Amino acid sequence: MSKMEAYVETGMLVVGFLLIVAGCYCLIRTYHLLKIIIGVEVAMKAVTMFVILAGFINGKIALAQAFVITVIVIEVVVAVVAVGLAINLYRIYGNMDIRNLRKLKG
Amino acid sequence: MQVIESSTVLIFAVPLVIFLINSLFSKRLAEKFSMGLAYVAPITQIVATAACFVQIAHLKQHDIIISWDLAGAVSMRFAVHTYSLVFLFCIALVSLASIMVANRTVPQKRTGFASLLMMLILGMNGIVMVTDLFSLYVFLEIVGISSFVLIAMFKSETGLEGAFKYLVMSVLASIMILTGLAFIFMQTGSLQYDHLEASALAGQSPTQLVLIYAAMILMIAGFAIKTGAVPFHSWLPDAHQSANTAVSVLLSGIVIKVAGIYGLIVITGFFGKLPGIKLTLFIMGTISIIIGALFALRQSHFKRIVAYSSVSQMGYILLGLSTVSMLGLLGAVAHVFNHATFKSTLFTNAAAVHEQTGTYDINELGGLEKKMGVTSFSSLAAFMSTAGIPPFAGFWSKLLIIMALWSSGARVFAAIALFASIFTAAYFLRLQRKVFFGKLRDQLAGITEIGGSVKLAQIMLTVVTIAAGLLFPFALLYFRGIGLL
Amino acid sequence: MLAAISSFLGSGANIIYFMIVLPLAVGAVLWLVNNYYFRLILALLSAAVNLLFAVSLYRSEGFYLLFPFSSGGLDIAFNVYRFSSLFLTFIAACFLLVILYSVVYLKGKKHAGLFMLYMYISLAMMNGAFMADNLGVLLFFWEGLLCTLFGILLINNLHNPRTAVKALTLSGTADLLMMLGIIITAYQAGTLYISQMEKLPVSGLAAAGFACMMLGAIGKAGSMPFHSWIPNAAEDAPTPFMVAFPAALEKFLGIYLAARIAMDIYDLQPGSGASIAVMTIGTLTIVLAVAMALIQKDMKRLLSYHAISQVGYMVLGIGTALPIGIMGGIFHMLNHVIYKSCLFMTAGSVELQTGTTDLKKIGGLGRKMPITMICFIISALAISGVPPLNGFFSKELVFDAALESNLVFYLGALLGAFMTAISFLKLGRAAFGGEFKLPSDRGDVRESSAGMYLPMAVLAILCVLFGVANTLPLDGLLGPALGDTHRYSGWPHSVVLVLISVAVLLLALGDHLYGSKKSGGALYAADHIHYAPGLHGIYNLAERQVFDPYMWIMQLANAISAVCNWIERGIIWLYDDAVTGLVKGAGTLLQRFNDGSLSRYLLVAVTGVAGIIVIILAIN
Amino acid sequence: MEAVIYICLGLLFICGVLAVMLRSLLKSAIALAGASAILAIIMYLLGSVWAGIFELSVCAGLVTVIFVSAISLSNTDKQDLAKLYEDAKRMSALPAILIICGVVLILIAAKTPFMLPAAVPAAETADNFREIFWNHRQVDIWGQVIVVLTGALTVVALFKERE
Repeated sequence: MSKMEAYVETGMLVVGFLLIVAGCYCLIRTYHLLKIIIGVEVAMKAVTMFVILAGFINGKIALAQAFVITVIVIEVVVAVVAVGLAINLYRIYGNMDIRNLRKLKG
Repeated sequence: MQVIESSTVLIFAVPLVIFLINSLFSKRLAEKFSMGLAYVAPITQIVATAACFVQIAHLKQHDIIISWDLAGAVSMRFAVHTYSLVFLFCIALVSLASIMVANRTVPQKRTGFASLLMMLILGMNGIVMVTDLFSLYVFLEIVGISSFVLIAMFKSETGLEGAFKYLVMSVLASIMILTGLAFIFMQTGSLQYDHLEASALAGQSPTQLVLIYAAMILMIAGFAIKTGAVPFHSWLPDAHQSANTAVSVLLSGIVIKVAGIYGLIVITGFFGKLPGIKLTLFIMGTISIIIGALFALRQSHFKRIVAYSSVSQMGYILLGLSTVSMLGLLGAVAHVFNHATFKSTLFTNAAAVHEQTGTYDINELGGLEKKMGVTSFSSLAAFMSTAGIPPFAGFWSKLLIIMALWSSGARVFAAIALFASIFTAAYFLRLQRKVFFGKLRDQLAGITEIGGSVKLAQIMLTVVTIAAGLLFPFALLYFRGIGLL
Repeated sequence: MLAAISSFLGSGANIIYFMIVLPLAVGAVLWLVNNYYFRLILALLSAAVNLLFAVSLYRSEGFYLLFPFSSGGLDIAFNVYRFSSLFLTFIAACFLLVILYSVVYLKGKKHAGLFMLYMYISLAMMNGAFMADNLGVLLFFWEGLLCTLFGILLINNLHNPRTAVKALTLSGTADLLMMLGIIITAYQAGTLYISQMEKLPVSGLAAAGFACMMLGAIGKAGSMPFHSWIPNAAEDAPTPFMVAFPAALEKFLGIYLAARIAMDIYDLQPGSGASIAVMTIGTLTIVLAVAMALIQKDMKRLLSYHAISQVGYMVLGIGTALPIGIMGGIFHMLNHVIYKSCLFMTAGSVELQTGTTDLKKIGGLGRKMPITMICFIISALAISGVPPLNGFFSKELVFDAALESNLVFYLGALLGAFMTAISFLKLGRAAFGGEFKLPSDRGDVRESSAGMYLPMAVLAILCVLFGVANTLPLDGLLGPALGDTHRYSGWPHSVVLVLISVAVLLLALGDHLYGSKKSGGALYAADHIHYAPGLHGIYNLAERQVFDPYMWIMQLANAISAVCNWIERGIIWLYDDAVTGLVKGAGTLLQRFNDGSLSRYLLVAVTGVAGIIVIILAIN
Repeated sequence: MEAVIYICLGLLFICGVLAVMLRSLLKSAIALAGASAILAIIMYLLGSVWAGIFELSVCAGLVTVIFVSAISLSNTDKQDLAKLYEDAKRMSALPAILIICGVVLILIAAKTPFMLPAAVPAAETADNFREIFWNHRQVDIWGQVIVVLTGALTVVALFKERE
């Protein structure tokens, strides 16, 4: 392995972390339900990349592919559930504001 | 072996078949029969678990791996061991109680409920039987997704809110767990349990293990979210309060334990010896016990009190795990079992009280003891078990946990765990006093005891609670006698 | 049989657990199920099973069992050997009769289930106490018994818990002494296990430990100075309680431990100061309690003073530290349980039929209740020490030992025997002889049901049996259990002593006849002693409870509480306001913080992750 | 090849940040699709063809469709997002945070002795992937089946209009 590629791996890790930070920041700060889901998706892109990177580093790219495909399927279904919940909340409140969700507290 | 193999097939096949039958029937027919059909799955599972146990006791083999080949090559591997049998039994028991409660509390969408319940059971069974961390993650997501939908499917305002909060926190947990898995995979090249056992930590320096440390931090946090340990607990009372009570029984009774605690058992089993992990779990457990109890003391919603009590009790289980010793693990698993029984009892009682009086607010209740004797008694038994009063079951598991803490040198934590029992007693006494003791309110004069399957569920769970308490030492001796401990 | 039970339970040692768990479980069931016949059958069955277990333990080689999951300081150890399993058997047999009597007596009464629950918990605690090898474990069971005692006294007197509080205070003080004694003993011996203790010499700090433990043990048995709640309980508590606790179960437990303290834990030498002190307590108990019994005009109260007085003989016997004395003390305890249970049962029987035990109101019951009367006569003769009943033989053994130690103790014991005989002559004639005094609407008094006179009859027969054939208990049971090969059975070897005892009994008869003639009636036969010059004043003071240690404790407590009032107030403030305020405040603060906003939830979770990172980094 | 990967990484980062920061939900969704597409390219470059295809079709395609339909259902316009939800204000600190995190991470990567495991060359072919996916990971496939069935139940339970 050349030295260059080690840098590539480190670079991927750094970019991935930054994307997770961005996604989580979006998750925490936004008031819009769909934006939350977008934040989650951004973070998931980074996680998917980590899995592929892991397979690439230890030479088990086929196994990593199998993992990634499963992860993608799950990701989609979670997104569907989340969007479904968001739409149902929209039907009740007429908007997608997260600040509506304060009935349960204490 | 034959018995275990066919039992495992049944455990997975029966829920799947029931799901298919539910979707094949015409809608009206399914709505009528799906709930009755649902009973088959947990009952089969109880029988299958018992059969497996008998077989394991006979073979005197702690760990049994089963391989199925459905498509030619050797492919699917599952493991059955003593602890996972305890979990499987709890899953079946709580599901049974949940269906009994649902009979009363779920008037519509019964097919949907039954089908999702089957998916949930499948997911939980998968979690405790897989032999691979990634498969564990997959089944974790199944459990998660079916739980969200179970909470939200009745489309009440609060139900949707609780489900959404649960979903977002859960997704955060998934991100953490999956990143952790990627790091472990990066380091070891495999996620199979037996490979991890062999390769983990073999002669590595801390600088080489940085990925493992990062993975452990992320996975402990992720599983702690699923468990509902403080400071990752915030979603738990919301979700458990807002769900239909039949679903709360499931969530509090078993889901948090299978999704959270079991994951922690697995990862501490591999990497628990790393410095720092113990202390993390110690602190998290202690904080959970105290903060959960403090929250529970100030609530006025029946289900919310019980939900916060789950947070507090999860703290005990974490303390048991944190010792990374056999005794601690035993105590933790025993507490999982006990918590499954008494927490389902309490939620079943919540359902009974709500069905009969129409309210969950404990300030509007009082004196139900005279009108609802069975509910009151089962609540008392569950509360005594939770508070760890001998000879109820909770006493023994807490004793084991405290002994494990003591002998592992964490005497301060042992003392805290012991004294925190006072908190437990305090919030449950408050609940019991406000709801069941005292003078009967005039507007409650006409109420009656709940009947039918809910009453049956209460009786069943109370019998299990009391019997477990009385038989606990003998069971322990028996397990030792046949060499399973 | 042991083999069969063992194979059923997995191991013979598991019987030990069952002896504790079974009563607890049965008690819970009896508490919940309120059906007379079910209760009767289950109670008998479970008591029989308990007896079966006890007998099989007795017939076994003995077991030593360490609870398998233990760690430093928390070991739970049980040791069952000849001596303890003998007591287990005694108590199991006694419990069988008592429970039969209780179930029948309490038929249809309020709180019968609760009474059963407490009885069975007590049985479990007692079984545990007999089997415990670890003094800490022993203390746990010991204190458990205190709780059930308190609970049982509360049952009928929730609104006026005078007796219960008194019993709790006095027995609690005794138990406190016991706790202190155990701490000192464990410190001195360096171990908590009785089986590992080598006989400690009674000197220095160990003497204090001995005194504390001994006082605790005989206090449990009802000896002075922890006795004064028993007469009160006789008025307030249901009769089965009196049959069970002061008459039987507590005697077993207290004397068992006293014997073990004197034999196994400490090295009590005959003639030593400690021995003299114990004997003095014993003699004082005999004389003072029986003197009080003499003047009572209520059947249960009178009997309860005798329950105290008889402990004196046991304490006296054990206090001599001579083999014959210990044997006599334990044999006397066994006999006492038999005849005193029987006596209380007859009292209960009378009470159930007539509604009172006040001797002024009843009389002439002999014709109406013949079986009760016969049982009463046999057991009264036994307690008075009339040959050849069982009480005679055990008293002679104690007399023998007392005389060997010091003449004073012998004379004291003899005086006790004299007064016992007088008071029972009075009681018997007042209750069963004479004419029928009850108002005419209570004329339908008849014999009690079989469930009640059956236990009485069994006990009365045992009185005779253990007297005539005293080889069986003395050489068959107690000798092997104590490891004493000397034969004590048969007639006492000293004819002089026997003659003196008989003379004392005849003297008592004479005194009784004189008294009843003088004051006109059997009931007032003891009045000439009561109102004798000099004694009269003392009795008056005693009636006003001046000699009651409970009153001393209460006065002391009042003084202390007056002094400590401000401390108490501070502590109350701490508990009522400061701690609860802190907890509630913390709860409210947390509740405010948890405002339901999802962002905050997530933020808290992310902070948690940061916390974990900090912990891990700090450790590495 | 490294240069291409670097460029792709940069684009992925930009797309991700845009998806979070953009002031229109529709544009955010499209940026997310872009991120998926670029991730697919990275996967392809690292040798995982099948995963790339999946990422491209499912994440860039299906998820975007779901988002767009949800957005059109809820019709939140630009002004609303800015005003009602204070999006721009609340997201404004993100670039600063990202820069700080980035600097810290690069410093850690450059200065500390932490090591990644040594890379091993992959010796696998397409057949190898098929073998692993269909045979060794059958548990996961069954898991996927159950997930998809649960998803179907979700659609039935949540998306139906009011009964």
